[in-house]
Amino acid sequence: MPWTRDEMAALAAAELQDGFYVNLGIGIPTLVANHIAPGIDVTLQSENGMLGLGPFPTEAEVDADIINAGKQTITELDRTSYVSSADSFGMIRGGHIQLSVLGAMEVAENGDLANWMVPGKMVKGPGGAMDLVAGVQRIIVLMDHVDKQGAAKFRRGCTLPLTGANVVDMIITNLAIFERPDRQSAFLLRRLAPGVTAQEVRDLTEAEYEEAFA
Amino acid sequence: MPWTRDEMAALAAAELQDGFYVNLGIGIPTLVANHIAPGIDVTLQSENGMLGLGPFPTEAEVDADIINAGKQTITELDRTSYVSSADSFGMIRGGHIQLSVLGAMEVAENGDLANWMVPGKMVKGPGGAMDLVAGVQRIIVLMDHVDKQGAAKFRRGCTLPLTGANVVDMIITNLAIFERPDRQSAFLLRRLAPGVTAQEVRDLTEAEYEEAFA
Amino acid sequence: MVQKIHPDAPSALAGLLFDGMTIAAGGFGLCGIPETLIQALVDSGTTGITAVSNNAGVDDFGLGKLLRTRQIAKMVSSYVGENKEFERQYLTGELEIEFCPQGTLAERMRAGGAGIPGFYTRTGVGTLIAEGKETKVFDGETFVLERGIVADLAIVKAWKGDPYGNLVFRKSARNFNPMAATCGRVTVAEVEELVAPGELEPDQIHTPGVFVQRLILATHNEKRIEQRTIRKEAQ
Amino acid sequence: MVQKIHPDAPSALAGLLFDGMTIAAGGFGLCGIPETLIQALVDSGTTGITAVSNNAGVDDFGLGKLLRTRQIAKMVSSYVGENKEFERQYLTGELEIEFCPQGTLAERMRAGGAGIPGFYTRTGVGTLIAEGKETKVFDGETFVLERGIVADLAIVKAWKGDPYGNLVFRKSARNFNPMAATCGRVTVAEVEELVAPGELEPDQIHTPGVFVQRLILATHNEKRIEQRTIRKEAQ
Repeated sequence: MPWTRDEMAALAAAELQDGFYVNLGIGIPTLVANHIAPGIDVTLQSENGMLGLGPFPTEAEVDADIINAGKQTITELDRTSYVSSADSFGMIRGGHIQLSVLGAMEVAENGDLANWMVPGKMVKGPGGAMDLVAGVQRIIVLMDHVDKQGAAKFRRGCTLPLTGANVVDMIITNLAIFERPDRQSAFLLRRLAPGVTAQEVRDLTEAEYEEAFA
Repeated sequence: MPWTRDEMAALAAAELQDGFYVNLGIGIPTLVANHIAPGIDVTLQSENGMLGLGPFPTEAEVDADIINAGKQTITELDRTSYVSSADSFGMIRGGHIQLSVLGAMEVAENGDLANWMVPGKMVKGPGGAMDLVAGVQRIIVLMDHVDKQGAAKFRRGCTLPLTGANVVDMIITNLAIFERPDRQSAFLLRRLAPGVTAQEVRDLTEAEYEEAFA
Repeated sequence: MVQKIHPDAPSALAGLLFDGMTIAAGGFGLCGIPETLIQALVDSGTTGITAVSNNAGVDDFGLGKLLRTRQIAKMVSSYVGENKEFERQYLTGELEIEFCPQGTLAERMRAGGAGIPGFYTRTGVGTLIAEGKETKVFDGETFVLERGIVADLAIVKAWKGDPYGNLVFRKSARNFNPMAATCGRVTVAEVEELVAPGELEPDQIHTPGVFVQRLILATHNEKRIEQRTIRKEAQ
Repeated sequence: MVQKIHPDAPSALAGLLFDGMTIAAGGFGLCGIPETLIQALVDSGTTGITAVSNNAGVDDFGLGKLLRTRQIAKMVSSYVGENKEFERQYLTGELEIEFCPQGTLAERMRAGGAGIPGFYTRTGVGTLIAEGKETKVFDGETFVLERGIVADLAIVKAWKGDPYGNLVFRKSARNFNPMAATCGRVTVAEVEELVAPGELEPDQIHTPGVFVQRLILATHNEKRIEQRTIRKEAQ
């Protein structure tokens, strides 16, 4: 049985370590915040210029001047600080953020990531994704294993324009977890969703990888 | 009769316009602040990261955390702001400061300035002078017309290592004022100190210049 | 003392506008955008504008207003997703767009304001964004050269401002405003609150007055929210 | 939560020091220098240090203390005028110096901290400072390429700090401290005052805690004044 979105988010949350500064992308990655283990203290960063994101506000707490990078209203914590967007991306580009969790359209076996444009469709722009994958120490991708047409999203090479070249460290899909020890290495299949077989994953994956279950 | 240091400072002060942001170098240039005309509101900048310098403190006002670029204790005004040194030089390099008044060992007829090192002597470093001459909109040099050995300081070319190439707009010495309309033009002799003749200035100057009295 | 405070937005923009000009604007999404000055730009009729702004507003708010009137010829932005009129003009070729990664855009505006004509970044290397741009290897790694941006005019929104042009921003409404303020040849600020000289703490001024040539009291402070996300009281 | 506050300077530096390391330090002249951490570096005996610092202190104060004990092999500075021991070591060739214009040094530290390996500046073009460095022409004008600096360790002095490592600086003691804090692979801060979580206003934090791995309460706060300039009361 494939993992649900919440289970995928929980698997990503298990990668968080105490004291980490973390940037969560829009969509499923935002769910990661709901699954952080007790005793693990993590500071969430939002690239528009907020460090230390609190939960969504109550109706009474809504403040139009407190939003995250998804333009959602949000709240402060006792650790919160605001900076300019230039200083915020200084944190990101400078390698001061330990982990980012992002969605993807495609990931290639060499770690290339595509998640910002589909030729022929209206292009909305890269936003901060290119900066995040270029600067953050470790990049985890959360995505469905196949697209809506059933095509593999973990591929030999990306067919879509890249967001970053050789930037992905870990892939969590609804079927499996792939990981590599460093960016010179190939991806390893580390874990299968309950009831999913290694052969099923092989059949639904275009990328080359090795099996090395954790 | 040559101008005194205070008269030279007053001549430089006459170049200040209402609303200017100004950086004054160490030494005679600091005297410029004492000669600003009534009705001319000028904001002094200090490159260590202070905008809006007040006067020296009284004994009771001394605060070790409020110093100018000459490391002198100073006071705040109601307009004062502090920034990091990176942001302070952003103002300077970015051309946001209208005028800087600096001392010089030598100025060349092409606008080159030398004021930071003498080969064979202990070199203390350029400090912020290279940034100031490279970034501030207009550079006025205050210097004696000749050095202690009687040699001309306004020269065909600088003999000392440069602080900046083609950066000086106006030279105020104890004998004369030279100015040029832009950095493609030659310097013009604009004014003589009382009792000083054009021939005397010509004799004590190595640089080529034209006479065009104001 | 030079009077920086103007009575209204048209007066603050008087003499600064011309067709084909480049305007940098602060704001992220609809947060921290100079609503009053944008309306004045609409009213001015200035056309052929190159707008340097992280986003393009929505159809009837923010820079979307200037798109609707076709006053903008080109956008330099990182993300323009929320705007149907934008999409239409872009697809018909009426509007030019230069996409720039968000952090690169922020840094380009800061660089322009700080006299840095170019800098190298890892962001975008190996992607379409780096195509046609120079690259350089530092310590075995490839970086792309990005250019500083200087705009003819910058418009920013601040929380508080004093007569010297010192500005303080509020929370995440700070975003691109400080960099926009530095990269304008002339910068006009609108503030929610004008305060007396000396009321702003010198250690807490985000944008020193040297960067702000004119300022007004903002009269448009709608502060529209794009994604109103709420949690239940009990949680 | 990771405990950033350490009981004293030796504990805060434990495990971070090695001979031949690069250390970036905040401060301008003797203003805003991390006095407590400098003393702990003296006590540590670490040698062969490359010190990135705008100035070199005076003979018996600031980085001058580390020069006296010959723990510094190289200085990257803009101005080193006030130090006789420095002069002696420099003239005998015991000490290496890399001069860097003050604004370029500040920007190099900021760039290193912000993941920018190089940037172009007009500063120093046509002078000894640009010799051996690449230049590039932008819009008809020549600029020199300067490199970002990343240090093994950064030591900074702040006014207030909280347990998350958020820092606030005081007046012109801010100077190089914010950039130093960003350019250290590890950054240790000493603060005059430790405050409780939430006491620092989120809009007024100069250095967010992400940049500060360890902090201590400063025990050395002499704040020596280099040029005590006074005006008459009556003036």
